[in-house]
Amino acid sequence: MIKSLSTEDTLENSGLSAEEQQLFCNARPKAYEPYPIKAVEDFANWARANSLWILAFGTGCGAIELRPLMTARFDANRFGVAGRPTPRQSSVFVIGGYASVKTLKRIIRSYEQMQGPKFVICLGICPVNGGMYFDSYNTINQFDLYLPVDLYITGCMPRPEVLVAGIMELQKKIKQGRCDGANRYVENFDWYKANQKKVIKNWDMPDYNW
Amino acid sequence: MIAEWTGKIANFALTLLIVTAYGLFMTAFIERIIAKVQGRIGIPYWQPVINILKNFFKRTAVSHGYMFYLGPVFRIAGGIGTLAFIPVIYGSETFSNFSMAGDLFLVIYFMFFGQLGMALGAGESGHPYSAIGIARGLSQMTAYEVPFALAVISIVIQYDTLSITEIVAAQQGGWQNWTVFTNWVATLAAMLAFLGMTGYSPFDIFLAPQEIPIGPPTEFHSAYLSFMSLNRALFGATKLVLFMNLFFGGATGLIELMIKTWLIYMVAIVVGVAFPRFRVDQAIRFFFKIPTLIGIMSIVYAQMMLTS
Amino acid sequence: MTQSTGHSASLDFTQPEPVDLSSGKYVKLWQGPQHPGITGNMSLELVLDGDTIIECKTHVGYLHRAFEKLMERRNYIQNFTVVCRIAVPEPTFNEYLYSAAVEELSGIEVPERAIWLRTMNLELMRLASFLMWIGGISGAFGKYTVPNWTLAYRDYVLDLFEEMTGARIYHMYIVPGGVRAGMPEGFEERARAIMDGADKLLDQIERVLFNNVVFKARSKGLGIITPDMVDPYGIVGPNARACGFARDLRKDEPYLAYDQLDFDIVTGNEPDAYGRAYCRLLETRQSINLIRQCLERTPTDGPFQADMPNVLHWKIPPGETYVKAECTRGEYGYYMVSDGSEYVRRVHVRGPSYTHAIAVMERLAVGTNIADIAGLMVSLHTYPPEIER
Amino acid sequence: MNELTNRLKVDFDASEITERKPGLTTLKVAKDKAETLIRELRDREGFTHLNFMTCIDYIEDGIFTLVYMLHNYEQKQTLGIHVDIGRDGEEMVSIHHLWAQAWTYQRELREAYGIRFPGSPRLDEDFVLEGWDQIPPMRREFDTQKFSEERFGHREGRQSEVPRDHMKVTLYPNRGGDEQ
Amino acid sequence: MNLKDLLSPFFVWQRAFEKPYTSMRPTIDRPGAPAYRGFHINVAETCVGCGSCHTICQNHAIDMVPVEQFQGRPGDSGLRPRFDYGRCCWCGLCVDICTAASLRMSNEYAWITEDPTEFHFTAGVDDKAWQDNEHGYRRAEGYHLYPPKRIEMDMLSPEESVQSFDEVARGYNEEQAKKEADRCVECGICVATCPAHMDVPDYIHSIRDGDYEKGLQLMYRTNPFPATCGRICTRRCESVCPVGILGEPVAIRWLKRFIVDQVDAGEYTRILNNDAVVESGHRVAIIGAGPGGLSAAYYLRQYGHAVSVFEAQASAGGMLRYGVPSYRLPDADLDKDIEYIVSLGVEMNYNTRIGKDISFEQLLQDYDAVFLSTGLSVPSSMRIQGEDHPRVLSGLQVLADVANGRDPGIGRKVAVIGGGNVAMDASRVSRRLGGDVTILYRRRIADMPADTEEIHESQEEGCTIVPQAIPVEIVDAADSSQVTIKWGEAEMVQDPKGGRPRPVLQEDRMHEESYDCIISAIGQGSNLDYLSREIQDQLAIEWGKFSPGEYQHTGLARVFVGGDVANRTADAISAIEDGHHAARGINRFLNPDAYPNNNTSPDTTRSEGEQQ
Repeated sequence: MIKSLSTEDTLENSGLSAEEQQLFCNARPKAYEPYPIKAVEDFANWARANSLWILAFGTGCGAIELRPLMTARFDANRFGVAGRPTPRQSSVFVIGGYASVKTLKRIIRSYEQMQGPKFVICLGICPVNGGMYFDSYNTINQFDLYLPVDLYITGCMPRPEVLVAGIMELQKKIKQGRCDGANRYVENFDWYKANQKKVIKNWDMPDYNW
Repeated sequence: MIAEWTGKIANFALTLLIVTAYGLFMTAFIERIIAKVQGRIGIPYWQPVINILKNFFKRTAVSHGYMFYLGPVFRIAGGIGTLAFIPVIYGSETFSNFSMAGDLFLVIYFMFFGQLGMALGAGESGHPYSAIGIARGLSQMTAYEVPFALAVISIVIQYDTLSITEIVAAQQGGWQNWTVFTNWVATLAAMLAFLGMTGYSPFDIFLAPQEIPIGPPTEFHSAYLSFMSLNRALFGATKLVLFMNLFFGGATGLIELMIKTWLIYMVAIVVGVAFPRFRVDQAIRFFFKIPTLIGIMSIVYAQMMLTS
Repeated sequence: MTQSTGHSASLDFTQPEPVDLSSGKYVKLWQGPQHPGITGNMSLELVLDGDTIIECKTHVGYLHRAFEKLMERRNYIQNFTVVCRIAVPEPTFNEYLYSAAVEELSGIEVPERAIWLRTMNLELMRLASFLMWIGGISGAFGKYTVPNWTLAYRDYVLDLFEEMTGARIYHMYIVPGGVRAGMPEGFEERARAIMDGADKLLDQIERVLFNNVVFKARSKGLGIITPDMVDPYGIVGPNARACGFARDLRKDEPYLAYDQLDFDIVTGNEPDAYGRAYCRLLETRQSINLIRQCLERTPTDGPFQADMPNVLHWKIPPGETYVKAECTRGEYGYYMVSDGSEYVRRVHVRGPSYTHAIAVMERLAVGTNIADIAGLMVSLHTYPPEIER
Repeated sequence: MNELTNRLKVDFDASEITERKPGLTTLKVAKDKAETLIRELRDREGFTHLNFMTCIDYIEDGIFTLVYMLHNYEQKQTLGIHVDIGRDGEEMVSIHHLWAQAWTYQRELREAYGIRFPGSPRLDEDFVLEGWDQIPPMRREFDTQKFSEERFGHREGRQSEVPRDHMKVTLYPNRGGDEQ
Repeated sequence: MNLKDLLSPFFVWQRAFEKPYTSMRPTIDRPGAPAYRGFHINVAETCVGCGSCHTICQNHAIDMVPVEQFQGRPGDSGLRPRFDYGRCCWCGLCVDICTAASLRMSNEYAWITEDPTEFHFTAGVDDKAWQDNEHGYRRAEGYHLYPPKRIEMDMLSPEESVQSFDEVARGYNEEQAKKEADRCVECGICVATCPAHMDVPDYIHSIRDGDYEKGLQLMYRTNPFPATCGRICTRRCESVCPVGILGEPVAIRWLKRFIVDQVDAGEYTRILNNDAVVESGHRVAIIGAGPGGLSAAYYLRQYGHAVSVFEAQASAGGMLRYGVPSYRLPDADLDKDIEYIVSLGVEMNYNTRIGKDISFEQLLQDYDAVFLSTGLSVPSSMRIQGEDHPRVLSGLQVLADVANGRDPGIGRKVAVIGGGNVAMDASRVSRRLGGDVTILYRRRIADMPADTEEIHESQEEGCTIVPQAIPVEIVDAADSSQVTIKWGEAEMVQDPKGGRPRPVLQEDRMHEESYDCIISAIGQGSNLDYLSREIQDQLAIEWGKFSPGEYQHTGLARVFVGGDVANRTADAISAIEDGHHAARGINRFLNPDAYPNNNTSPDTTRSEGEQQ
């Protein structure tokens, strides 16, 4: 990955009209260091790991297995997982399989609205290497070109059981402090943006939506 | 004087801590009961605490302006304010808080205050769903406050006092003295209002994820949300204590407090899991019909009691 | 209610004039794609006057994977794995219709056993889908108890699928020429036990959801489809049956083993969200009944696959056909044109949501309270991928 | 059904009347008669249900075949009406006034094939695509795999050998029919 | 609002007192169903690397990759499927199509990682936890994605077939051929095994397309005897055909025959379009007009060299004409092949025996290169007493007599000794001549080197096979028109060194039987008398056989060898390939400039040639 920490601290927001540019913040996002005291950071990570709020955005067919996961049969609430309908309060973005270009745009906006630290789990094969739709003109093939991904769960569809396992794996990773997707996104911001703009042709949104 | 106030404040701080903790525990406990009805296990008991910590430890927190900051502050101020004037355990110096003559007024005022502050904050966030949520929440609040206020007026008439401590004192000496038995009409009106107050189905339209993504707190996150959930626990518990004090004879010990508040809470849950939610217009219509009628009746009933 | 087939000329479905947003009287609100009240990944562009919707536009395409294009590039056997992805909650209908179209064009006769296994599969799928739908309608009105039950129970049905077909969601079981395997050992007893449980669950749900004062208050009178709308809007399935049209492809143009099964078309006379919900509840029961019949009558031995050519270079003579089946939402159809090569010339997938979620939804939403939009949408049982494919 | 098709043959010059299977007949009419025919079928003959409307791209003949599938619930008959139009920017008469969902189909066909239906509402709005900058994707000359390779790329690390060629290279490099 | 509607919702609380639906430890308690389509398992030892899984995978999720443990060999490409779990959709079509049934699925479904590049693995080779999983999806019995049974060839019934020398196999009709061609999975594994490396999948494909001219062109690229091979080829291709692992192999031979049968001999010139050959000016002599010699002639003509063929017999074809009876290979079909080759301008010298009519040295002098393929023409001896009895005939002689239209004089009651194809041919010919045939063979029927089909058909035609019978002595019979053979039963004894079981004569179980004649058909040897001792030494002959180099070259410059006399397999198709390959070698030798960047044997050939 190309490191490109730009020194400029404002964004172009060139996709927006002049008056809309007023409406959106044009400050570049910043990377956040962990707490200086390790014990505090560890404790914070422990809390983060045990309270994973998933954004209720069914981006693809993977959403179908999130329903059993969140309801009685697999009851992910037991593991501190809950669904949140708003990106502001969510910390986990579950990419339910393939992402069409149209959805990718919404995914990016939703992801940027989430508050860090935030984690991305990719379900299924399609975000890894295109999966079933490797030759479709409307689905992206490698999700990690557009947003940082913390965990991949393969399968089509991944069963709720393996989603549970994936959540546990994510918790483990978070507790080890290895999930810094939000910072990676910020550090390689220009690279991600360039990739995003390569596929999203009508970029009519702010470059960064907090 | 200063020593006395220092003591009082220290006592209040302790009460605040205990009530908040209890509120958090109660949240989890109730969640687990709901989960049981839904055929699952439910969250761990410490989940509400972790959620609050997690939100507190968020690294970023986007703000939408000063009022946005103030929303949660108002909210928690309302929660603390409400609790400040409610005696939690009858006869206990430690848990009597700043109870005084006329505290009932203050309590009801604070109950509104938090909601309104919240409304301002959420309005500042600029999210249409927040605005819709606020509109729904406030109109529903207006609706359920009517029977509640009527019920409170009824018991004020009944006990001829505005001090919660005195109201509790009046109910001592056996279960037959509790308001629920002496003035069941007011209790009924108040409990119906209580359904609306707790925000469980069928009166949770302002927080509904399906109809609007969770309404007023849509834009609140990170530490703001952490404050709000803290308040939710605190305020929830406080309301329970208030209802217990007003209608169920108060509590003389922690155990009694816990059992009574839990049972009161269960009323909302028993109804909550059984029903879908009302639309806001339906909710208002509901509160303005039967509960208000009962509230009015309760005043008449209290008058009749006095005159008889 | 009478069978009205006449086309009412009085219905006007010209698009209304766009609302003037600059007046400041109205609010524009986007519901979805990231919104829990939306079925699937789609969005509604709403214009509100207070709490009332005065304009609704459906936006789809968030799940567009270009299936019809991809199918033109894959050979006949490869397509069978693709089609089930078109509708996640009901992959089996796609599998069946695709296979049926291929078989029809290539003149393959499916053996008896495969016919019964297919019928059972479709009915199990219908049951699973309806269970999820009942949870959906309950959730849309804010009662989360029922979705927890039904989704858990749907999972039991999925367990049956897993046992029989080897997968939970994308079964890929109905293959052109037959099915991929017979019934596993002991399947019948397990299936029966689950059916009994489902019956009990539905009783319980009827008691707590359908005899529920708040549910009735919310859903009655919501989204009324008048009988004269049915044909001009292309309304099919339970949505049409709820307004009294006794149309069910399983009876009208029986396919598979449906002509040998004992059932009646469910019709209702309340063309609102409640009536549709109740209609679907009855159909769920009917489905359970049909599964029981299938379990009883499915042959346990015999071939389950017709004699097939080598699928690696399978060419189908030129021709075209349109096959349809009654899925949970109504008429689901595959239009297939072959040109004699190894690749299909054109497949068009006709899903009932195409009209339910766009034309019908846009009309019914007008005048509805914003809070009811999720309920209305679920009550039409729309599923976006079959619109955009 | 025969009566009807015979009449259509006379009144509308319907050709290529084929019974594909019991209950499904297809026929072809000229572009300018299609709308009248469909309206007549809807109003007089009880074909009140529009199953779907789609398009087949016969790139080698330079035509788009539009297919209107109509269904008669009473007689349980389905009638597919084929209308050939040119591939290059030719327009088709809109039927949005006949069925409420027809404009959606026309909007889809405009987007997927570039066929225009003058008068059809919201025809030029994006339907499923957004920011599309290529030729309409369902046209057969659009190579979706090539497009996907170019725009979305694929993950590295894939390489495959053909068994036959691999065996030739490893087992009999100088023999077989391909030598020199 | 009625009261019931208000109260009945409270029944939800019933559920609170029942067992939760929740699966307590989902990751542990819930393995996939027994037939779950989970991660792939490949029994790499069984897998033949045919790549059908790769072909059928619509997601391009399977790569065929070389694997260290498995080198390519006949019937195994040495490739193994490598799965990309960024593509796979677990449809299981690869399992369904797997020709070797080596591929299946486990019921394992959990693979979580943070590195998306990890999702590649070669099933059965890379160490994965689920490799030994017992459960998982397998193809169900009775479910096929290609027809496992071959299309039956129309055959004359045994009763009919013994009546005449008419061809037994009647050939496919178009529908049958297309159906049979449809069974091919186009893996191309057969190509490596075919000695001539024919483009089998391609010409089968041309049958499916109905383009027989193209099929013919494809066949002539590697084999100028398609009509012949289409009938009597030993078809090693079919023995490795992956389709044959679970079902019956594709009838490659019959399909080849079908193509040739569809094309009229008169069309060959137009279709194969060999007119464009540019004459090189080089002259090559070929000794022996058998399949090897004529194959070399054909390809040498392709290179533009002038070719002279020397044949001791009166017509071309060698063993194909004199060793293969016409009910297997009608003369007309053999002539179809030969005539086309000859028509390309090959100079044929019949009845010309080298060493007698013209000396080998002379040839070496007159021609730029010489190709030897004189075949095996001398019957092997049984090495028992009395085998030179006049009523003991050689199988080859009998077949040649019949081919030449002479009466071999076998009489009524015939014993044939041997278990190879010649023995079978001799038996069946004898049946057709009215003989009552008993076949004596040393080992078991299963050990017979002859084609199973041949054995089967000869039995059907009424030949009696007596296995485990070792001839001991041949003596005069009481009747002077007969001969008596003494033979003993044999027991099969396991070879302690692990070789194949050996028959051991049981002295106590001896039999004696008289026959009108005894046909000995236990093998053939070469006759290289036409070569002088000196040349024989230079050519490095061992046990009457040549051991040629990479390009069929010998120790003697400009001399190339091929055919039965130079290979171990001794069948037509090998001879054809020898001829083809020798033609390549000769061309390299004659035209070194056409091969600018080669560093293999042709150079060696040339340098050796110059040293001489």
